[in-house]
Amino acid sequence: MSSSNKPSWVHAAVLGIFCLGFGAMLALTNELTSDEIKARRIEDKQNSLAQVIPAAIHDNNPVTDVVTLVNDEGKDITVYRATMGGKVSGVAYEITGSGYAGEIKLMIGVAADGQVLGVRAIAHKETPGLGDKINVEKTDWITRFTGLSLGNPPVDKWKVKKDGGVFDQFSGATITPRGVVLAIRKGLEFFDAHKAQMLEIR
Amino acid sequence: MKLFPVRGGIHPDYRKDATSEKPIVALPMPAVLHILLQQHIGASAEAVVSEGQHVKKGELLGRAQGAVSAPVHAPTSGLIKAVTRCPAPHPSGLDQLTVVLEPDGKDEWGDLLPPIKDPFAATTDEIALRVAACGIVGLGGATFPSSVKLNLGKIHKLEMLLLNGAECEPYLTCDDRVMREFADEVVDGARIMAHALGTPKIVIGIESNKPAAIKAMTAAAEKVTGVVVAPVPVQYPMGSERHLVQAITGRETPIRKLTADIGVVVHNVATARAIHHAVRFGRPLINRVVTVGGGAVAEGKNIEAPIGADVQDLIRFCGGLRESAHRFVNGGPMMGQPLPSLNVPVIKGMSGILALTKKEANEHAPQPCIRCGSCVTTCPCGLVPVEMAAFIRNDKLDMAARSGVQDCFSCGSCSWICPSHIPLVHYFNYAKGALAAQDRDARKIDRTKTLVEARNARLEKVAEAKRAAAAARKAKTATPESDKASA
Amino acid sequence: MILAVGSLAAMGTALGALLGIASRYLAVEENPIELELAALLPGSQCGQCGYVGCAQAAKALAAHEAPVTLCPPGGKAVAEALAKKLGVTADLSEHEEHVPSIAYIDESLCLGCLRCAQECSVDAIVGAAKQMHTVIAEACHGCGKCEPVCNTMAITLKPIPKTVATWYWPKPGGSVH
Amino acid sequence: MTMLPEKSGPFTHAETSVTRTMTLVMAALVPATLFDAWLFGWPAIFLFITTVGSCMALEALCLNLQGKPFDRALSDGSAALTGWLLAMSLPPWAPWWVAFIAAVFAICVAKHIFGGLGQNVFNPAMVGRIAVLVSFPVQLTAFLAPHPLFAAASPGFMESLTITFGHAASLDSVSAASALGFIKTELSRGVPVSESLTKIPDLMDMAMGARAGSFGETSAVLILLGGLFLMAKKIISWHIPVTVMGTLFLMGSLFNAVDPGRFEPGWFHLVSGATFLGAFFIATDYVTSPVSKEGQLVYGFGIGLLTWVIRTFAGYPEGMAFAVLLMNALAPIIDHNIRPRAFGRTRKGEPLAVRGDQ
Amino acid sequence: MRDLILLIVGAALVNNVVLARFLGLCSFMGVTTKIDTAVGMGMATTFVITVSSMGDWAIERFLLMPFDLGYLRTVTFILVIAAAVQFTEMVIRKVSPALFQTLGIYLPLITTNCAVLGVALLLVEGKMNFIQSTVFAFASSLGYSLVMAIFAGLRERIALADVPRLFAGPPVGFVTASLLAMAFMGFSGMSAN
Amino acid sequence: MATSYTRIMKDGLWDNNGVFAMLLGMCPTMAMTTSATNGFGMGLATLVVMAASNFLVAAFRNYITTEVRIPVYILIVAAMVTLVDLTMNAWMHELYKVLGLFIPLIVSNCLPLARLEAFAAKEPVLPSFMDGLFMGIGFTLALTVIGACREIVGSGTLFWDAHLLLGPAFQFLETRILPPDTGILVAILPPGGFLATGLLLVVKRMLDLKAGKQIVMAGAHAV
Ligand SMILES: Cc1cc2nc3c(=O)[nH]c(=O)nc-3n(C[C@H](O)[C@H](O)[C@H](O)COP(=O)(O)O)c2cc1C
Ligand SMILES: Cc1cc2nc3c(=O)[nH]c(=O)nc-3n(C[C@H](O)[C@H](O)[C@H](O)COP(=O)(O)O)c2cc1C
Ligand SMILES: Cc1cc2nc3c(=O)[nH]c(=O)nc-3n(C[C@H](O)[C@H](O)[C@H](O)COP(=O)(O)O)c2cc1C
Ligand SMILES: Cc1cc2nc3c(=O)[nH]c(=O)nc-3n(C[C@H](O)[C@H](O)[C@H](O)CO)c2cc1C
Ligand code: SF4
Ligand code: SF4
Ligand code: SF4
Ligand code: SF4
Ligand code: FES
Repeated sequence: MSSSNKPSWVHAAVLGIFCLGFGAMLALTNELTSDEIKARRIEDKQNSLAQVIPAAIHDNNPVTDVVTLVNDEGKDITVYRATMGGKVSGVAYEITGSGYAGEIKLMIGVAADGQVLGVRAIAHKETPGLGDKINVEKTDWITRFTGLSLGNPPVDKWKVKKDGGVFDQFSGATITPRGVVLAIRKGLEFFDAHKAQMLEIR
Repeated sequence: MKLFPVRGGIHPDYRKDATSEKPIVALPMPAVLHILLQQHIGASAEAVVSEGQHVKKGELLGRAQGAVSAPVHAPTSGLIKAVTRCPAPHPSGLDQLTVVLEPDGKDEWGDLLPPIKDPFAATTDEIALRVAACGIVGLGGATFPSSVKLNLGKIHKLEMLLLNGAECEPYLTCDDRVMREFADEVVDGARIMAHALGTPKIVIGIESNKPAAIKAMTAAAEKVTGVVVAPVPVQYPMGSERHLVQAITGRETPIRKLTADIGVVVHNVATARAIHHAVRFGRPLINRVVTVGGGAVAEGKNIEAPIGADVQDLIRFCGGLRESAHRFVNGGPMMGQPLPSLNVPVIKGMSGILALTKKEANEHAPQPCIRCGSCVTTCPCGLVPVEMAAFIRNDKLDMAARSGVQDCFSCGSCSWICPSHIPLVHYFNYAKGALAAQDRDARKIDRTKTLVEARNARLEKVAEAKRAAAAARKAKTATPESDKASA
Repeated sequence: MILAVGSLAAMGTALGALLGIASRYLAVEENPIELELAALLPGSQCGQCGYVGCAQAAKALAAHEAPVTLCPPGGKAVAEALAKKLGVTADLSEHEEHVPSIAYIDESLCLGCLRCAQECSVDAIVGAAKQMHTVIAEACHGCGKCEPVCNTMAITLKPIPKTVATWYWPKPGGSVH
Repeated sequence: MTMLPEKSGPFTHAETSVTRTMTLVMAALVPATLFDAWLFGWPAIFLFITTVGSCMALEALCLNLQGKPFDRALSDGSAALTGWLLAMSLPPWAPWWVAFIAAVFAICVAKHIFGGLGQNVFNPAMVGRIAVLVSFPVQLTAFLAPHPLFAAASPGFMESLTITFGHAASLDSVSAASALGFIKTELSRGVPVSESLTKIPDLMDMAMGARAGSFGETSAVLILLGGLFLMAKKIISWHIPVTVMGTLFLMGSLFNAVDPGRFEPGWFHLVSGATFLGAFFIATDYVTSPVSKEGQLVYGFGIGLLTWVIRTFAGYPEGMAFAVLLMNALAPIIDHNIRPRAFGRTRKGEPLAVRGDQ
Repeated sequence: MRDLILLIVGAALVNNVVLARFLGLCSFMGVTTKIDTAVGMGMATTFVITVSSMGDWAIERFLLMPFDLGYLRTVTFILVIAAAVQFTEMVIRKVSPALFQTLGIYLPLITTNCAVLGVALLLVEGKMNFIQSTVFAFASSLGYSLVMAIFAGLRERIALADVPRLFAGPPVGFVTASLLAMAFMGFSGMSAN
Repeated sequence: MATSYTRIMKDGLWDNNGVFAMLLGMCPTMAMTTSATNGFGMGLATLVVMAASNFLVAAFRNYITTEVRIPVYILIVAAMVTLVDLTMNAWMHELYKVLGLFIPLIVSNCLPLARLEAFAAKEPVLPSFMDGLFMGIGFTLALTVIGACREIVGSGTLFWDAHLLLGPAFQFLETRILPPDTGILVAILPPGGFLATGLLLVVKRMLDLKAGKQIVMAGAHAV
């Protein structure tokens, strides 16, 4: 290792040059990869949307057909739209519920008639073995919402059984399902409230 | 009298009844006496007698050396058999320089110092010199030369002389008996001390479990002015001077300071009586009252024994042992030291000889500390024994010092209460000794360093001188050359 | 791209300059630990530690190359002081073996050659030429340097005897505590 | 005759011992334990036996592995007491394996890894309880309404064996939420506290013990009795129990006064959950609490406050065990900083000023 | 105000940097044998985290975001942190040479203390404003200091205990940390409310 | 100095193992070992970065002045991490989706930096590279073992989801050891990470003792 006792500018130069070199290297790599990465990101989105919007009901790429709405809490919601022959056949957007250990992010797909096309958990911190049963890889619980709508079951039955509703909770873990059910119900209400904007053809 | 609360402490089983009603009896003169030359705190006395010499009762055997020291005197007349090293009543069992005296049976007094006619007209120095000459040391256990304490009035503004009649140790009743039987002598001694100290007020603190002593002392006190008897609560270690002062005055002695710094001087009641004897009659301290007790002793007694008598003799005088003793203790069971053997002599500071049965000692193998905190609640010094012991056990003496072991005065309350039977005081005694040894070592190293420096300086000077000499020589040899050159 | 590389390089240069200046500015503060350690050692240069003298011993200590128990004359006290200074926990068990001792001169053997007195770094040996020498017990720190130089083997190192004044309770042993 | 002494004084000792201490604490637990055994029936009794048995067996095993004599495990009584308190903090009908795993955490992990009796820094019973609580939330929140022994609805001996040791049928049919759990669940559904309070047993029932809860925690009155007995015997002092319960009560009352819909009242905090058992028997554990009285006040205050915070704001309905563990963790720092004032010194450790009239 | 309090409690206790987020563990295990050292380390780290998070926030806000340079985030943040550490080193050396002697070898380690970079990355993730991010960084590092001190206190106690030889040192340290993490789980769910 | 590759290997894999001997890189060790698969993935990503950065530092070591060495080392690690991140994101996207989460965390893992300081700064290029490689392998093994223990006890499975990381060919690794829903949950929660590491340290000590080695009492941080 070089000894010290060198003038300050040497240190500055050494670090500067290293930054320059590695900065250039990174910038270059970024240049090379950024398009790839963008493409991958879109693919990912497509894949996750595909889980809540069946391929059969659209002929467009929902990732590129978006409208941005504002929900009750003033947050921007990006709504991906599936169209079939120019008509909006379904929409998908992110909803959040509050679980045992924080927010649960879900993606919900809703058909134009208000029926749930599918729900998937995207991100959550629920306890493995308890709350993570909302993951489709663990149990099929989350798929049971497909086909339901705000009137089916009636709004006051959109609860877990423990609270007098129709949805099973997990044994020993009620908070997570309660949060998810509530989130989905709110998501459907959001759809109801913004139906016009979502389905409007531009 | 208004009393003040004292922190912590314990209420052990006192077991004083066995001896408290036994009047003081004198020990028949034993066949031989072993008088240690150091029976006090400070420098050892220096023997002034030699083998084969005959001495009279009260004659000087060892002269005090230095400011803090005390002389020793012959308890009876007889022949000096030897001045040699003999086992001391010390837990180490190590030898100490001892005068061996064979009584001639005549018990003949030698020339005593003249009585001080009117002690209340004498100066402090006169009284202190007399007390020093008579070899009086604190009989409350600390054996600090009393004369030194009598001079405290010169440098401190004193308000009170406090006589310590607490006798808070279980078993011991010697002070109790002295107060009951010699109340007037005690009060007189106290008044002499107070005069020497220049304090207006004398308070005699007695634990309230000694009603007879309180009564006797009150009666004696009423005969004179300025002496008050204060019954204090029964709470070990009320006899500790700092705590007694706190109970009576409400003042707390700062650490590493004397009670004199807050205006109080404390003396034991038996010390007062010894001073009475020294001043009024010129008698040196040659005997003391010892409580011989404990469940293993056939019949407990309060014995006035000559200094130097064998412990074995005292026990024999009490009818020997009734059952085999588990522990022999010099002093009380709380603060006393174990005796290394029974063939050790009585010394000035020996207030009791206890032969304790296994049941009385109630010893158990130590278990791990369960952090019950009893020791913390109990410690009258506000220390945290559990923490100090843990540090010491793990050889972290410096941490133990920071945690305050050196403030501990080994009262034993913490060990007594510990449900895990951890020998806390033993740990602290070890640590205090080890820290003191470290301190000695450190000082030695410092001294070594100065000595090395001094030597180096000396060598340097010598070398310098040599160089100078060489240079001078060179100059000398060189000059002629230059002279030549110039010539 | 230029911006990325440029800003990164600029940051690097700035930081490098800062560090360079800092090192310059802080370089003056030399670590005085060696001197402090040397100050803790007895300074008798006796060499029992295996180094040429206390200064070398201090250097080795500072470099963590020697154990804090290196100095026998210093004993436990020095070892502990060193351990504290260096912020290490000392294993003092080895020190139990070293019993503090002092030198004794056997009067019958001493020729008064003065060799030992010259060797002693604390001037603990006194005596004039051709006369019996004695050791001042208070000054001797038991380094043993005098022992080998004596031709008549008059000098022995003896453990300092225990007295009632220096005795203290041993550490409680026993099962659990 | 010489007899070199190996031990310094004192040479007398109080009638105290570890075994005596532990035995007295167990004696103090007897009334509440008997009552709860009656209240919850055979399964609770089996659970108790399993827990205490596992703890003692594991203690013996751990000592044996370290080559220490293991008869101590039975004689000092600490393992039995840990097992006892652990059993009292579990739901009465918990299966045997819950008890066993809790005992492993209590005795092996929390106690013996640290060196055994007196060396542990966390309360073993509470470590055991929390370990199974976070591992088996289902079993640990399955409480039941009292099923007194020999009552018609309560399971018989054989049936009880299958509840504890066999594959129990779901407890759903008999399970009942504890009061704390009930209120928390209701609150998360938006039902105000003041309303759900009307649906729990009344104050008297809660205090006497006729409520759902852990095996040993329900009868506040009997636990109080045991606690007073310990105080009378000077095994524990008032400092920890009073500060724990006082703080809990004060926080409860204060916030309840501000918003009765959101916060439970102080009295409710006292009689629900593990307040009494925790305050008298668990927070007072010698080993894991500060040694000085001054420190114990801070410690008790901390437990009360944390229990209230966790009960009120956190995910778990009851916070006593967590609060105890959290304050256990702080105990060394409390001991480090809060100590008695040494005689003759100021709080900071400096010598007092001379002539200071104090 | 309420939000800020929630933010503080959440960052310091509920999602404690060390026990819940698993950041800064090496110093947590390494520098906690003495309370004083642990507190010193905690303070130094608090200082570094707070200062560097301000710098990081500015860089994120004014450089990375506007120019879409997200890929340089790690590199630039690390440079800011290195500078902050160096600065702290200078400060400690000046203010307390004793502290410097004990912390000396750990100071460079703060640079690699994941808590520092971790908190900075969490700030970005949480899209906080300047006040929020500074408060969050400070609270997180307070949480770090708190558990450092607590853990050091526990270890000082354990150092005096009869830990079985096989467990002495780091293993019992890990077990203690485990039980401490268990105790901190009591706070879980607190931010959700 | 003659370089002993055997020594480097032994150090990295066992004697001076990053996790079990030096107690470094603890954060990913705790956070990423909820399953054997996760531990393995994190280990792999770290391995690549360590080998590359050790190589680079050794190559440039003569140009780096003492004063700025830490920032330069960190810069190099950070650059390597970003490079790996970008590259994998673009061209190994499936793998990236699994590992992506871990990658930025490598920067602040103190193990790579410690090796740069302790080894690469002093040794030539090839030994440095090998050191990084074996330290990385040792790290990977440690994380995999811890992950396996926690996974078995906590979830009752082993190498679950391995196919996501390694491809469908490795599905055979996925084993279920206990029936579903019977794990001791605490093992995969934060306390379990500490506990498992502590207990495995003891296991290593027992093995070391058996092999006649001394117990090393302290990690790299102990003075
Ligand atoms: C460690 C732990 C993790 C938990 N995780 C969750 C979870 O992820 N989701 C959940 O709904 N409940 C979880 N719970 C359980 C809740 O505490 C609560 O008991 C439960 O949701 C109430 O449900 P119940 O009414 O069915 O008992 C967890 C409990 C513990 C102890
Ligand atoms: C714990 C403890 C208990 C003591 N108990 C007594 C006692 O009961 N009686 C007594 O005279 N001195 C007792 N002392 C000694 C006193 O503190 C003090 O030294 C003595 O009273 C001074 O008087 P003296 O110099 O005349 O002996 C005790 C000391 C300590 C530390
Ligand atoms: C001493 C003791 C401490 C306890 N600590 C807790 C605790 O910290 N958390 C908890 O959920 N339950 C704890 N419990 C159990 C509760 O008191 C109560 O039984 C339970 O919380 C109620 O169940 P729930 O979770 O359905 O409300 C403890 C029990 C005892 C005896
Ligand atoms: C008053 C008292 C309370 C106790 N509380 C507990 C307790 O809560 N948990 C426990 O495991 N042991 C308890 N013990 C027993 C004992 O202290 C425990 O086994 C030790 O913590 C083990 O080292 C208690 C003991 C006493 C005397
Ligand atoms: S009294 Fe004994 S068991 Fe109790 S804390 Fe003190 S040393 Fe420990
Ligand atoms: S022996 Fe020392 S520590 Fe113990 S109670 Fe007495 S003064 Fe306190
Ligand atoms: S042994 Fe001690 S005194 Fe002798 S030279 Fe070495 S350091 Fe100096
Ligand atoms: S041992 Fe000899 S040389 Fe050393 S100090 Fe003593 S007398 Fe001097
Ligand atoms: S990996 Fe070392 S501090 Fe996080």
